[in-house]
Amino acid sequence: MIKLKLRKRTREVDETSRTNNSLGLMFWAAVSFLAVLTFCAIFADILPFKNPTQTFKGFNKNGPSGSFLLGNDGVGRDILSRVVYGAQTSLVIAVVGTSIALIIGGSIGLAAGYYRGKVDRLLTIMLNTTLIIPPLILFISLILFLDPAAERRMFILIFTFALLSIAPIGRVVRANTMAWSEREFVLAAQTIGARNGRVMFREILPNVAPSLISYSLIVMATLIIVEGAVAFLGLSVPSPTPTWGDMINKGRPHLDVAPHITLMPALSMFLTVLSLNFIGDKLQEKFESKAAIL
Amino acid sequence: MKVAEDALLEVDNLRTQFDTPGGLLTAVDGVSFSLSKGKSLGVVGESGSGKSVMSRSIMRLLPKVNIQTEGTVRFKSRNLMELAPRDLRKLWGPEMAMIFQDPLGSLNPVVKVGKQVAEGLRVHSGFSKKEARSEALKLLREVGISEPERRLDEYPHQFSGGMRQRIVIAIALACQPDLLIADEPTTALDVTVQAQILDLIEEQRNQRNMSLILVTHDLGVVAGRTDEIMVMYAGRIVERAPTKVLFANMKMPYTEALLESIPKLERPSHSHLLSIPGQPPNMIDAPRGCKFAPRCKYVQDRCVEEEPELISAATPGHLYRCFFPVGSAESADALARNMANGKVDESGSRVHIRT
Amino acid sequence: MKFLKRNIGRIVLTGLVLVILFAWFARPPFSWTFGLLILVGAFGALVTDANYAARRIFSLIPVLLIVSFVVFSLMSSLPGDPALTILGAGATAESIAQLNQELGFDQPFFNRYGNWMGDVIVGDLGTSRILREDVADGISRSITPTLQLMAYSLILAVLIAVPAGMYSGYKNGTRQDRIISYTMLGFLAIPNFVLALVLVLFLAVGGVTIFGVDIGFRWLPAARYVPIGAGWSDHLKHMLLPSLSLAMSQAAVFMRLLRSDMIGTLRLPFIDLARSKGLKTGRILFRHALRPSSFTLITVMGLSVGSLIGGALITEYVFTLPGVGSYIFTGIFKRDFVAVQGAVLVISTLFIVVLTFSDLLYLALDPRLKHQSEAA
Amino acid sequence: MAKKFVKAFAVLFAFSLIAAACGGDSDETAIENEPEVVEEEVTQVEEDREQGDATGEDTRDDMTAVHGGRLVYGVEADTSNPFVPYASSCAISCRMILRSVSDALFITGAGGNIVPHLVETIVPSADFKSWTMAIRDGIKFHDGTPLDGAAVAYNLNTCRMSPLTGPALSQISDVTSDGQSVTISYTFPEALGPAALNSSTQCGFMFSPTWLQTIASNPLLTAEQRATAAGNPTELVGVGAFTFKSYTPGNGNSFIATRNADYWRGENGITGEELPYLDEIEFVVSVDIQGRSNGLKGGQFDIIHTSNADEIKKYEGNEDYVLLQANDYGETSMYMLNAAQGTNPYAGALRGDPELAMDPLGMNSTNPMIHLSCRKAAAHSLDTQRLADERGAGIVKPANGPFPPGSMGYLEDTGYPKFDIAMAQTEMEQCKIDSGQDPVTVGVTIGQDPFSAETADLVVSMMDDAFGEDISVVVTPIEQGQLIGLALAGAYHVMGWRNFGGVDPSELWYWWSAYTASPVNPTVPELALNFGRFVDPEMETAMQGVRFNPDPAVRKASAEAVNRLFGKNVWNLWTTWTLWGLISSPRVMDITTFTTPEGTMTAPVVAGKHSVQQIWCQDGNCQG
Repeated sequence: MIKLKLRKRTREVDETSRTNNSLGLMFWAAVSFLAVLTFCAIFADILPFKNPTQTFKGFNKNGPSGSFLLGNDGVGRDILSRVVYGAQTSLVIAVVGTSIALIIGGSIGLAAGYYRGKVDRLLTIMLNTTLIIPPLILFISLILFLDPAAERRMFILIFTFALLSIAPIGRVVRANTMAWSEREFVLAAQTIGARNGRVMFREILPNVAPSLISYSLIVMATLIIVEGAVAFLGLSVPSPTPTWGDMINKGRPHLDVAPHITLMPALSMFLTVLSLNFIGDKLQEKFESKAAIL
Repeated sequence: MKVAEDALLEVDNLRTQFDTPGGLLTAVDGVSFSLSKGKSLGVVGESGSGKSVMSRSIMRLLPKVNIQTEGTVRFKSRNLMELAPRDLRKLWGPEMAMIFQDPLGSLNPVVKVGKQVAEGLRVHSGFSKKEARSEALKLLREVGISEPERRLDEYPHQFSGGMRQRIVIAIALACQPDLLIADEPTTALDVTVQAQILDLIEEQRNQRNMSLILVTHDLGVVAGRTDEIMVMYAGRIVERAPTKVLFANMKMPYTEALLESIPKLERPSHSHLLSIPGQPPNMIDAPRGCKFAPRCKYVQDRCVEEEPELISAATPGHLYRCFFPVGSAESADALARNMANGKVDESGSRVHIRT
Repeated sequence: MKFLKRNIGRIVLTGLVLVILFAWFARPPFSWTFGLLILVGAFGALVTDANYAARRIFSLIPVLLIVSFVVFSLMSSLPGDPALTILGAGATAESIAQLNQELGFDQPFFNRYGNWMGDVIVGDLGTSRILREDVADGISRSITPTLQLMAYSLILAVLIAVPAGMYSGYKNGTRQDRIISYTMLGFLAIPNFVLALVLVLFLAVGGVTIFGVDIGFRWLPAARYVPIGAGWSDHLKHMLLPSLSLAMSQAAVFMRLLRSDMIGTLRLPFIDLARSKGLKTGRILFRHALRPSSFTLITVMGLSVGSLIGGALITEYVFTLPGVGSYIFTGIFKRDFVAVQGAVLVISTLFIVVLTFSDLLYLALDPRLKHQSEAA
Repeated sequence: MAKKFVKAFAVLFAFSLIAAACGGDSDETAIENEPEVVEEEVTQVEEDREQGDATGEDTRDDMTAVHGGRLVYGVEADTSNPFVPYASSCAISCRMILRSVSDALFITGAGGNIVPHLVETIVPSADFKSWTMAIRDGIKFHDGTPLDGAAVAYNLNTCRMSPLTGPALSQISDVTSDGQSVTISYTFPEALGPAALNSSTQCGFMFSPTWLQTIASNPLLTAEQRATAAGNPTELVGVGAFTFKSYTPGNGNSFIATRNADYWRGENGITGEELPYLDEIEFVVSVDIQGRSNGLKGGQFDIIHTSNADEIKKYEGNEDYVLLQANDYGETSMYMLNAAQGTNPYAGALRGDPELAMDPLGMNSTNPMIHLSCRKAAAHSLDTQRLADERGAGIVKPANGPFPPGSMGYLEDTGYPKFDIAMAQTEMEQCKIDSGQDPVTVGVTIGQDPFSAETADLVVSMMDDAFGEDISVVVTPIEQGQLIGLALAGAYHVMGWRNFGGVDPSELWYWWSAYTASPVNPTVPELALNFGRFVDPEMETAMQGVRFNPDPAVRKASAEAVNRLFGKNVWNLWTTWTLWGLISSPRVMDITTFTTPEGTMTAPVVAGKHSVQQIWCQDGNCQG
C-alpha cells in the first residue's frame, strides 16, 4: 500500500517541473506560430501577399530584400507568398486527411474497443490491412495507376493520407476505449440500461477525445512530412501550385548559390512539424497526468 | 540519546522530504535509533507512516530528484549519508540488503531467476558464471525451493507468490549481508504463506547472525519475531520497546489501536487496514501538537496544542511519545472525559465529525 | 499417427521450408523474401515453438493474398490503352495485339488474377517492356543496396536512439533530458530529403562559402553505390550519408518511445531490488531496464521499415543509389507498370515478413508472452 | 572532277539517324544531330560563346600520354537499352557508350568534313546512285569475327529493316558486298553517299554479325531463328578500343568496358599505334544533375557532361575542375508543338491511301496548338531573352529558328514572333475563336528533373502574364527516356525538347518532311519522325532546294526560306541555342582529342559527344 502511494508521489514530483499547470513558453510559441501560419494560409488571398505564381523578371535567385521579405526563387517568384500558399496546400491535405481518418478510424477503434471479442478481431484485421503496403509506396502506386496525369492529385493525396492514418488512429482509440470502458461510470451507465451507442458517444468518446486530439496533431505533422516527400519527388499537386516539398526540390539545383530558396520552405516545414509535435506531446502529457489523477 | 557500543546501525535525526507541487512533504521526521549486530527490529505503522521511506532512506535507495534527506545513518561506523554512490554500491549486497513488498514486481520479468540470484554474487564476490550458478542453486535450496536445478532457468512469472518471495530472499541473502531490511515482505501474500516466509527470514537471520529490520503495518507479524519493536506514525517514532515489554506494557494509544487492528479469526484479513478510524495526517502541512491527536480516543486539548517529546518509560529501552500513556491514570481520566463529552462512543471508538 | 499429430507444426514448417527452398532456386528476387521467411520461421521455431511459428507463418498467407489482390487491382485499373502505354516507342500493331493477348486483357478479371498469381508464385513477375528486362531480375539486383541501406539506417537509428533514450529516461526531468528530448523532437521535424541535401552539401561537396569562408567538408562520397565485394570500408563510406539521412528521424521516434517506456520501467520495484543488490547504474539500465522497456520499440521498429522503404526512394534518388527505390522511381516516370507492380509486390511481402519477424522477436524478448502462447 | 564534287559535298552533307535523346538535366530533351562546320579553331571560350559557337576542344598544354587508369564518367541518362543500333533510341549517353566499344565507318573531321575511319577509300558511280567503300583489312570484332564487306552490309541491313531506323535510310535501295568492299545503291543520286554513316549516326557503328544473329529483335532473323536467339542486346560486341565487361540498367548503375588489347589501332593492331590509353572506362548513370555534380565534387566521378547552363556556369572560374563548353554543332532548345490534324496527301501517296489520317487515334484533337493563331499567341508571350538570362545563366542566347548563328540558313530575323504581350493577346482572341476553347487548355510534357520543372513554371507564368484566365496549362513531368516515345507516338501537346543540330540543313529533312509526318511504315501505326507532324508543302519545296541543288547560293536561299517558314508558321516555340559542358578532374587529359590513323584531326565535340580512345590520365591514374 505504502509502496503505491510512494510511487504515485514520485511521479507527481517528476512531472511538476514540466507540466505544473502552465504549459510553458515553448508551447505558446508553437501555438502562436501555427495560429499565424493558419491565419495567413486561410486569408492569403485577402492579405497583401504577392501572387505566388507570378515570376518577377530580373529577380531570380535574389536573396531577401525589402519588397521580397524571404527573397525570390529560381524563376523570380516571391518565396514568402509561396511559403504561405504552400502552407495552404500542406494544411488542407493534413487537416482534411486527418479528419477523415479521425471519423473512420475513430469509429472503428471505438467499436472495436467497446464491443471487444469478434467485432474487435474483425475490425483489427481491417485496420491492420491498411498497414500492409508501406505508405509512400502505396501512395506512389495509387498515383501511377489511378491518375498519372496529375489532374485529381489533391483528391488522391487526401484519400491516401486518410487511408494511411486510419490504422494508427484506430489503434489509439481502441486502446483508450478499452481502458475507459472499464471505468465505474461506464459500467454504471450500462447497468442503468443506456444503449450502447449512447454509452460510446456520451460516456466514452468525451474521455477518449483529449488524447485523440493530441495524437491527431502528431498524425498531421507526419502527413505534412509525407506530403513534402511526395512533392519532393514531383508527385504532389501539379506545378505551379506551391507546396513546400516542391519548393525544396526546385531549390535543390540552386542550393550552393542561393540556399535560401531551399531553406525557407524547409524551415517552414520544420517549424510547422515541430510545433505540431510539440503541442501534441504537451497536450498528451497534460491529459495523461490528468487521467492518472482520476 | 545513548547508543550501545556494539551498534551495527545508528540512525540519528533522519529526515526525508519530498518536493511536491503542493509543498514540502515530510515523510520521515527526525527518526533516531540504533540496532546491534544480530538483533532484529520491527518497524510498525500504517500506510503513509513513513516506515517504507525510512527504510529506503537508510539504504539510501531513494531517487535524488526532488528528494532531500538529512541526518546521519551510521553503518559499521561509516556515515552512509556521506558515501559516494560507488561506495554505497559496494555496501549494497554484501553488507546490507533489502526485501520488497511485491514479490512479482521485485523480480525482473524477462531475466531467469537463476541469473537474478547469481547476479549479486558475480558482481560482488567475483564468482565465475559456474560458481555463481552453483551458489544460486544452494541458495534456492536453502530458501526452500524444490527442484532448484530446473527452476533456476525459469522466469518469475512461472512461480507462485510465495515462491517468488523466497527467491527475493535468496537474492537478498546471496552476499551474506550483515543487515537485512525487509519492507513488508508478506503483505502481498496469502496468510498461510506469510508465516512460512517470516519463519524463513527468522531462520536465516539466526543462521547468519544477521541484523534485521522488519517493516510491516501488522503488529501481529512482528509479535514474537523481533527483539525490538518501533512504532511509527506520521514519519516519527511514537513508541519503541523490546517486543515483550511493548506487548506487556504499551504506552502509546496508537500502538494500542494497531494491536486492536490485528486480524482476528472472525474478521477477514484484508479488513484490518480500515480498522483504525480516521486518516493519517497530511504530511505537507501537519497539524501542531500530537499527530495522532485527531484519531486518539484519549485526546485532550494539550495534545492538540503541543507535541509530546519521545520520553523514556520506567522499563529499560522503552520510549514513547504521549502525554496520556495507555494504562496510566491520566489516560483513563481522559477517556472518561471524552466519553462524557461525546467524542468517544460507548464501544470506545472515536466519533468522527466530517468536516 | 500420434507422432504426426503431436508434431504437426514441425512437419508443416519443414514442408514450407522445402517449398520455399524450391522457390528460392527457381527465381532470384524471392530469395530475399523467402530467405527471410525461412529465417523468421527458424527463429520462431527456436524462440517459441514450431507450432506457433508455423501458425504465425500460415496466417501470412491470407495477408499476402490481400496484398497481391490490391496490387493486381491497381494494375487492372490502368488508364488508357495499357498495351500502348507499356510498349511505348517501337510498338508494332502486331506486338500490341500480342501483348494484349499475353496480358490477357480479353479475359475476365479473376481469370487474369489467377494466371498472374500462378506466375508470381513461381517467381515470374513479368518482363518490363520499357527496361527490356525481367522484372524479377531487376528487383533482385536492385534490392541488395536497398536492404543494406535500410539495415544500416536501422542500426544507426538504434545506436543513436538506445543510449539517448535510456539516458534521457534515466535523467528524466533534468536539463540533460530536456536537451536530448528537444533535439530529437527537432530531428523528428526534419524531413529526410532535407537532411540528405544538407548532409551532402556540408559533408560531401564542400559546403557553401559565406563571406569568403568555406563552411563544409569533403569527407564522404556524395553519390554512387559500392558493393561489399569492393571492400567493406569503401562500401560503408558510400552508405554512411544515405543511411544517416534516413536514420535520424527514425532515431527520434525510437528515442522518444524508449524514453517514455524507460521512465515507466525505472519506476518498477525490480529496479529497486537491482539497485539494492549494489549493481552499477549502467548494468541496471542495460541488463534490467532496457529489455522490458523495448517491447513497444520492437513493434515500432518493424513498422518503421515501411517508412524506411519510402525514405529509400528519396535517398536513392538523391545519392544515385541503384536500389529498389530508384527502380520504382524510374518505373513511375517511365510509366513502367509491370516493373512498379512487381516491385510493390515484393516490397510489401518483405514488409509483412519484417512485421512478422518483429512480432516473433517481441515474443522472444518477453518470456511471459511465450508462456501464454504455449499455454494457448 | 567526281572526286572534287564529292569532297565539296562531303563538307556540306552529313546525315544522321535518330539520335533520340534526352538531356537528363537540361530543360529540353535532345534529338541529336549532325556536326556543323567549324569555321576556325577557337581558343577563347568566352569570346566564342558570344559568337554563338564556343569550342569544346581541350586546349590544355600537350603532355605525353601514358597508359593506365580507370575513368568514371557520370552520364545523364540510361536511355539506350538495348544498345544495338537498329533498336536503340540512342541519346548522348548511349553514343558515348557506342564510341567506347565500337568505331564508326566515318568520323567528323575538325573542319566539319567527313573523314573515313573504318573505311579506307570510297568511290561513287558516275550517276552517284551507287557508292563502293573499301573497308580496312585486318580489323576484327571482339569475338574474332573479321570486319569485312559482308559484316558491314549486315549491319546496314539490320538498320534498314528496323521500324525504328528504317525510315531514315529509306533512300538506300540495296547493299551488296564482296570481300572487303561494300556497295550501297540509292534510289536518288546521292551527293554524299554513305559518308553520312559517321560517328554521329548510330547505324555507322559496326557490331559483330555473329553476335547480331543471336539477338532476338534482329529484323533480319527468321521466326525460327528468333525463337532460339539467346544473345543479350546490351552485351555489345564491336570493334572498339574497349570491350564490353558489364552493364546494369538503372540510375546509379553503370556500363563498364575494359581495354581491348587487340584494338586495331593498338599495339597488336593493324596501325601499330598504342590506343587506347585507359585500362577501363565506366559510364555511370546519374540522371539528376545535382547528383552528378555532387559525384564529381565528391570524387566519385572523374568527368561528367551536362547541357544545364545553370550548372555549367557554376564551374566557370573554378580551378579545381576543367570545364569545356561546346555548342558547335548547334542543337536548339525549344518547346515542340504537335500539329497533327487532318490528312496527309504526301505520305498517303506513298502508301496508296489518299485519306491517310494524321491523327488516327484523335490524341491531338483537343490540342489548340494545331491552330496558327494559338502557336503565334504562345510564341509572342514567351520572353526568350529572359529564358536565356534566367535559365541559361546568361551564357546561352535566345534562338529564333532551327539554324544557329554561323550555320547555313541562319537569319537575324526569321519572322518568328517576337516577345510582345499585346500581339500575344490579340492572337489569343483569335485562338479562342479557332479552337473554340475558353480557357484554352494545353498540356505541356517535360522531363522530371527539378530544373526543367522550374523552367516550365517560368514559361507558364509568362503565359499567365500574357493571357491571364484565357489559358490553362497542365504540366506533366515524365522520365527523359520516355519523352522520345511520346514524341514518336505523337502523344503530347507541347513538349520540352532539344534537336536539330547539324552541319547542313539537308540532313534535317526527315524531321520536317511531310512524308515522315504521319505513320511512315504501315506496320508502325503510331511512329513519325516529324514529331511536330506538320504538313507544309512550302517546306517540302524549300527542303528540295536544300537537298538536291548543287548551287550553294540556291541552297543557302532555300535554307533561309526554311527558316522563314518556321518563323511564319511557328511549328516550334524556340527558346535558346543549346550549350554542352564537359566538366572533369584536371587529371583527365585529352578528353576531346582524336586523330585518325592518317593523322587527320577530328571534330572535338559533336553536340556534347566526343571520342574516348585517346583520353588518358596523369600518371595513369584518374583518381589521383
